Amino acid sequence: MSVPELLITILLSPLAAAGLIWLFGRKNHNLAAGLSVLAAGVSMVCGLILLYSVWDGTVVEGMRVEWLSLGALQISLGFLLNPVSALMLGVVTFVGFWIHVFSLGYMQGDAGKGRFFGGLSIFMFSMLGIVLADNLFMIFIFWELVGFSSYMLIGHYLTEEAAAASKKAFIVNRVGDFGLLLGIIYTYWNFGTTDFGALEQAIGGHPGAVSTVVGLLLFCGVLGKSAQMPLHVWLPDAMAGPTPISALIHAATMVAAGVFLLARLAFVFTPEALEVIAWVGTITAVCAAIWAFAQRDIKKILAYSTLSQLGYMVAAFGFGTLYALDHGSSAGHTAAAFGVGAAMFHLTTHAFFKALMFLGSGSVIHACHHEQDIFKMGGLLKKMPITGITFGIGVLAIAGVPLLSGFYSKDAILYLARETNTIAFYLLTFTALLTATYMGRLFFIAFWGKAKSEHAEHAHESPMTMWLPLVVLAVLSIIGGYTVGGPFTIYPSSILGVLGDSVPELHGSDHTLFIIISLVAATIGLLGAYLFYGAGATEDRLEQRMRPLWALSKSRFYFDEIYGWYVARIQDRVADFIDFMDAFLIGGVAVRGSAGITGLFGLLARSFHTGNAGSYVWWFFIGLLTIWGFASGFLTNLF
Amino acid sequence: MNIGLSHFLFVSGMLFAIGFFGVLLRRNVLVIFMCLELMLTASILGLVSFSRYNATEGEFLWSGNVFVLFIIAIAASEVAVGLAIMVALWRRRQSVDVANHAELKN
Amino acid sequence: MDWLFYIFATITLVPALLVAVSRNPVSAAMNMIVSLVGIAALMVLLETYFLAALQVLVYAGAIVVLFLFIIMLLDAEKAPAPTKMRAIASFVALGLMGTGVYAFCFSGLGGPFAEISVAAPMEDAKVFGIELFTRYMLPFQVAGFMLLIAMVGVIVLSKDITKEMGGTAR
Amino acid sequence: MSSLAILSFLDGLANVLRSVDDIPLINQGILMLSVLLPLCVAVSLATSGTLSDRVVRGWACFGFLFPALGALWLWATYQATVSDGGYTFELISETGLEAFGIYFALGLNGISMPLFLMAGIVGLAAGFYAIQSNVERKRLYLILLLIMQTGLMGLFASVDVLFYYLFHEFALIPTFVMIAIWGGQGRKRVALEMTIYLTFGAMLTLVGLIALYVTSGASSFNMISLRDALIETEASKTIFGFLLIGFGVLVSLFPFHSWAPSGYAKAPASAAMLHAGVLKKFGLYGLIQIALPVLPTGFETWAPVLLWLALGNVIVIGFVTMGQRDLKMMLGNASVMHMGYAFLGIYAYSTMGVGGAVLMMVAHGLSIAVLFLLADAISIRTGTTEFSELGGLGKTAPVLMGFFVAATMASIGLPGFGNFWGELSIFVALYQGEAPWAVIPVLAGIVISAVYGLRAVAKVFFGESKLEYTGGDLTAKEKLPAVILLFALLALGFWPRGISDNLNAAVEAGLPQSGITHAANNAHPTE
Repeated sequence: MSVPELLITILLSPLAAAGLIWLFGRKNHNLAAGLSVLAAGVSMVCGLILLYSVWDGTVVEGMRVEWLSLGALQISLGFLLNPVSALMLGVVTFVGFWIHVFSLGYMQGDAGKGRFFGGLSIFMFSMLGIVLADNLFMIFIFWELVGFSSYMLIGHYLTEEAAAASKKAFIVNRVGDFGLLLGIIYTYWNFGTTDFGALEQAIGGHPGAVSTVVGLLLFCGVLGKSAQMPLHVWLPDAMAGPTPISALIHAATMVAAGVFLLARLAFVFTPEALEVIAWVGTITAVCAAIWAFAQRDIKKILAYSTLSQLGYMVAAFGFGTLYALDHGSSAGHTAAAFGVGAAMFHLTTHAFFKALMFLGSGSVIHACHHEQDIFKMGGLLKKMPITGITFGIGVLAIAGVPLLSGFYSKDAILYLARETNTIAFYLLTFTALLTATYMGRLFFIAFWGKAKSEHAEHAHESPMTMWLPLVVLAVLSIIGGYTVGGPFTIYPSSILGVLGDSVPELHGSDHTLFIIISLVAATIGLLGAYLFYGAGATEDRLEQRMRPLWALSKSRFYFDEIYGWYVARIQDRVADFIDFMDAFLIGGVAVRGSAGITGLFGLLARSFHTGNAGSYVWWFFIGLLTIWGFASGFLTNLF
Repeated sequence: MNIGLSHFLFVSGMLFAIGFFGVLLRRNVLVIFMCLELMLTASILGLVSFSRYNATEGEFLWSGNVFVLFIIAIAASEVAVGLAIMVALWRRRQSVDVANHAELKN
Repeated sequence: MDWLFYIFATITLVPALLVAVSRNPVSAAMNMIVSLVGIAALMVLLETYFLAALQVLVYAGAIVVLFLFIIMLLDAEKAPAPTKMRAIASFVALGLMGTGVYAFCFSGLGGPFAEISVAAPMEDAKVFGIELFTRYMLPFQVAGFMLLIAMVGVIVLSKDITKEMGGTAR
Repeated sequence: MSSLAILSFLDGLANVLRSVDDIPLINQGILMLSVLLPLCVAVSLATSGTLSDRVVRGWACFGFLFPALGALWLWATYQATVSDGGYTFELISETGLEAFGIYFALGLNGISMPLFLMAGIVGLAAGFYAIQSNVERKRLYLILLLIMQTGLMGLFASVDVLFYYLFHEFALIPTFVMIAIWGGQGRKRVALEMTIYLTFGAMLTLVGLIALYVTSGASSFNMISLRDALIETEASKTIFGFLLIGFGVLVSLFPFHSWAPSGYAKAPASAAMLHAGVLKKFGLYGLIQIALPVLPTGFETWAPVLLWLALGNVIVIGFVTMGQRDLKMMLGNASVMHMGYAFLGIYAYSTMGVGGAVLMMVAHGLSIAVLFLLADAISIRTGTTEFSELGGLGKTAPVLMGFFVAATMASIGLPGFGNFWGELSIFVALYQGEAPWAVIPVLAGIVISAVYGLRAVAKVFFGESKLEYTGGDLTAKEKLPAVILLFALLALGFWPRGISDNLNAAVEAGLPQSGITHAANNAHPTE
C-alpha cells in the first residue's frame, strides 16, 4: 500500500467503526467493542507499517480535496505527513490501540459500553484528523471534534458530577477555541492561507511579517486543549470519566494535541510570544506539582501530574525554540527544531508512562470496586504484582531515574531551560523533585504496606486484557527514551527529523551534571516520600504535620473558586439581569406599553360609541360645524 | 328688495336647518324620520331654484329638475323601507324611542 | 309677487318648525303636510309646475299618509318633553345654522347670485318625459329597479321572520 | 476501487437527471406539484366526509412526502444541470394582473434551491411527527400543517415578489391558528401578541416591496427583472429601512424579537418546527434575494444599524438564553440568537458572508426543528420543560439523549454538522468587513452558546431524576423524523459543496459591486 492509501485507512477506519456502532452496536455491546478495537488495531498496524517500512521520512503533502468554497473562503481537506505528525501518529495509534484493549476488560458489564466504544472510535478519528491535517481550518474542525468526544466520554456515567465535569471541559475548551479561531481568521486574512506548507514559506521568507498577537491567539487554543494555566481547571475534573478515557484522552493524546499544534506551528511564534509560552508552561508545571500533594484520589494525583508534565512540554517548546532562535545558525538546525524536538520527545515518553500509570490506576480501581482514595488501598503490590510492578516502572520513569525514558526527555528540557533562563531552570528542577515526591507518595501509600479497606483486602490481579497493555506500555516506558540514531532505539529512522538531532544531546560535563541532577532529584523525592509518609500510611501526614503547606496545596490557588464565583455571581447574574431587562424593557415596556397605549386610545374611542343614534347626530353636527368653520375661513383665521 | 335666488336658497337652507334641529331635538324615531324628509325636501327646493335661475337661452337646464324627480323616487322608497324597519323594531321593543335602540353600544 | 313668496315661505318654515317641536306625532305629520304644500307653492313661483304637482302628489299624498298610517299602527302616544339641556343645545344649534344660512344667502359671502334670464317652457311635463326617456334612460331604469327592490325589502321586513323561523324575539 | 464505482454511479445518475430534464416542462411540473400538492391534499381532507384515521394519515403522509421527494429530485437535477447558480425550472403563468407586472412565476436558483430543499425536509419531518403524535382534532391539525407546507414551499419557489409575500402569509396564518388551538398555557395571549407583531412586520415589508416596485421602474414584480433595476436613489434608503425592519421583525431581529421565544414555547411541536425552522427564514431570504441585489445604497446606509442590532441578537439574547429556566424558552431564545449570525453574514456583504448566512439558514432550520421535536418528546415523557424539575432522563431514554446531544452540538456549531460551515464563513467574512473588531464579541457567542447548550443537556439528562417518567425511550415513529433531520445536518456538514457551489455562484452574481465602499468585499486575502 502506498502512503496515501495507508493514511486514508488510518483515518477512516475509526470513523467507519463509529458509524457502524451507531447503526448496529447500541444494543449489541460486544459487537461495538469488537468493531472499535478492530478499527484501532487496523489503524495501529497501518501506522506501524507506514512508519517502519513504507514512508521514508520525506514530507508528504497534498491529497487535497476541496471541501467548501464560498467567495474568498476556500477550505480543503488534505494531509501533511512530516516527522512531527508521523511521531504523533505512531503514539496515538499505538497507545490508543492498547487502551482500547484495556477498555475491553475495564468496561466489562457497563450499561453504556456500546456508547463508550462508539465515542472512543469517534475520538480516535478526530485525533488522527488533528495529526494529519494540513491546514488550520481542518485542525480546528478536528480540534472541536476531539472536544466533543472528550465531552461525551467524560459524561459517560451520567451523574451530576460527570455532567458538571463534562460541561466544564467543553466550555473551557471553547474559551480556548475562541482565541484559536480568532488567530486562524487573523492568519487567514493576513497570509492568504492556513496551509502549513504555504504558511511556513510565507512567514519563513519574512521573519518580521508575523506579529506576536497571532502566536498568542493561536496559543489560546493550546491553553484550553493542553490545560495550561489559567484554563487548566477542567482537566482534574475530567477524571469523572472512565479511567481508560483519562488515560487516552486526558493523559496521552488529546491534551498533548496542544503541544502538537505548537510543534506544527513552530515557525509562527515570535520571541516575545515564545517567552510567554515558556513561562506559562513553567508556572503550570510548578503549580500543578504543588497541588498534587493534597489529593487523595489516585486519578486526581495523576491528573495534576499530567498538568505538570504538559507544562514541561509547553515550557520545552518555548525555551527550546528560543534557544534555537538564538543559536540557529551556529547549531546548524532549522530554526525551531530544538523546541519541537524536546517537546515532542517528552510528549512521546509521557504518553507511554502516563498512559501506563492511568491504566494501572484503572486496574487498581477495577480491582478495588471503584475505590479511588489511596489512603484506603495499600498492599496492592503483593495482591496485584503485574499492576504493581508496571506502575512502579511508570513512577520511576516519571521521576527521571536514569536509563528510563522520562530521564532523557526531562533532561533535554532542563538543559534547554538552563541555556535560556536560569530561574525557569531552577523552577523546573524543583518541579522534578516535587514530581518524584508525590509520585513516591502515591506509590508507597497505595501499593506498599497493608491493605486499609475491605475492597483493597480482596483485590486481585486483573484479567489479561487489562494487564497485557500494562506490560507493553511498561516496556516502552523503559526503552522509549533512546532517540533515533542512538543505540537500542525503537523508533524508525523515518522520524529522524524530530527525534534525532533536534533533541539536544548532552556531552561531557553537562552530561554528568544532568545525570547527577536527575539522580539527586529522583532519589531525594522518592526517599523523602518514603520516609515522610511511610509505606502504607493511613493518613495524610502532610495534612497533620504541616497544615499550612497542605492548605496551600489544597487551595489550588483558588482558581476553581474564582471561576465558580465568576459563573455564579457575575455570569449568571448578568444573564438573569439581561433576561429581566429583556422581558421588562422590550417585552414589557416597548411591546406591552405600546399595546397598552393603543388600548387606551381604544377605550377612549369606545366611550364615544354609545350606540345611541341621537348622540351620533351631535357628533355629526360638530363635524359639520368644523367643516363649515374651515370653509368659511373662520377657523382658519382663528389658528 | 327683489326676490332672487338668495331668498329661495334661504328658505331651502332654513328648512334644512329646521330639519336637522328636529333630528337633534326629538327622540321619537318617527318624528326624526319626518325631519329627515324635511331636509330632503329642502334639497329639492334648492335644486329647483338653482335650475331655474341658472337656465340660459336655448339650453334650458333640466338636469336639476330631473334630479328632483329621482330624489322624490328615492324618498318614496326610503320612507317605505324606513317605516318597515320601524315596524320591525316596534315588534321587538314596543318602542319608538331611539335611546332604546342601542345594541351597537361600545 | 314678492308678498306671495313671503307668504309661501312662512307657510313652509313655520309648520316645519312645528314638526320639529310638537310632541304629538300626529300633529307633526299634519304640520308636515302644510310645510310640503308650501314648498310646492314655492315651486309654482319658480314656474316648475310639473314638479310642484308631483311634490303634492307624492309627498303630501303618499309619504305623509304612510307616516300617519304607521303612527296609527304603532299606537304612538305623546312623546315626553326633551330634557332642558337637549332643548337648549338644539336651539343653539338651530341658531348657529340659521346664522350660517343667513350669512350665506344675504351677506354676499355666497354671492353674486344669478338672475332669471329666460322664460320657462310651458309644456314642462312633455319636456320631462322626453328627457327621461332619452338622456336619462339608464338612471330612470335604475330608479325603477330601486323601487322594485325597496318593495321586496319592505315585504320581507314587514313579515315577522323570527316567528316564522320558530325562534323567539330577543 | 469502490470509490470509482461510486463515482461512475453518480455520473450515470447525473446523466439520467439531465435526460429527464430535457423533457419539456417535466421538472417545472414537479416544482409546481411540490408547491401545490400539500394544499390539494389539505383541501381534499377538509372537504371529504368521514374518513378512517388510517386514510387520513396516509393521505397526509403523501402530502408531506411528495414535496420532500420533489425537492430532492429537483436539487439533484439542479446539481447535475446547473453550475452557475442561475434560475431554472422557470414556470410562468398569467394571473389577470399583467398590467401590474404580476405573474404566477416559479423557479429556483442557487440561493433558493437549498432553502427549498430544507423546507421540504423540515416539512416532511414535522409532518411525520404530527402524523404519529396524538393531538386532539388531528385532521384539522394536519390540514393546517399542509396549508403551511404549501406556503413554505411556495415562498422559496416564487420568482414573483408578490407571490413570495402571499405564500408567506399563507404559511403564517395557520401558525396563529395552531398556537391558539393547540398551544400550551397562556396560548391566547401569545397567539395574539405574535399575530400583531408579525402582521406588523409583514405590513412594513409589503410597504417596502411595493415601494420597491414603484421606484424600480421595472413595472414588474419579477425578482429577476428587479435585479436589473438597481435603485441607487435617495429613496432606496427609505425602502431598505422598511424592508430591514419589516423583515427584521419577521426574523426576530433584536429588539423586535420578543414574540419569538414565547411563541415557540407555546406552539405545538410541528408548528414550532415549521415556523422556527423554515418560515422565519423568509425575511433573511428576502433581504438576500431581493433587497441586497436591488438596494446596495440603501444597504450601505443601514449597515451600521444592522451590525449593532445583530450584535444585540448575538450577545444580549445570548445572555438572555443563558438566563432561561425552561427548555423550550431556551430553544426559542437560542434560535433568535443564531439569527444574529445570519444577519451578520448579510452585514459582511461579501459572497462569503452572504453565502455563509444562507448555509446558516439551511442548517439552523434543520437543527432548530429537530431540537423542538426532541423538546416536545421530552415534555411528553416528563410533563414539563422546566429545568428545575428535569434531570436524569439519560438513564431511561439513552437514544433521546443521544439525539438531543447531537442536535445541541449541531446548533452550537460543532464541525460535522451543517451549522459549523455557516458560522465559520460568517466569522471569517466578518473580519474582512468594515468592523473587524466585531469578530471578537461574535466569537464570544460560541462560548455563550456552548454554555447554555450544555447546561440544558446537563439539566435534562444527567443526574438523578426528580419525576416519574413515562413512555421510555424514543419510539421508532418519533425517531424517524429526527433521523431525517439529523441525517440532513450531517450530510450538509460532511458535504457542504452539495449546495455551496451553486450558492457561491448565485450570491456572487447577485451582489452588485458598484457603489459599494462598505467593504473590501470579495477581495481575496492578501497573498
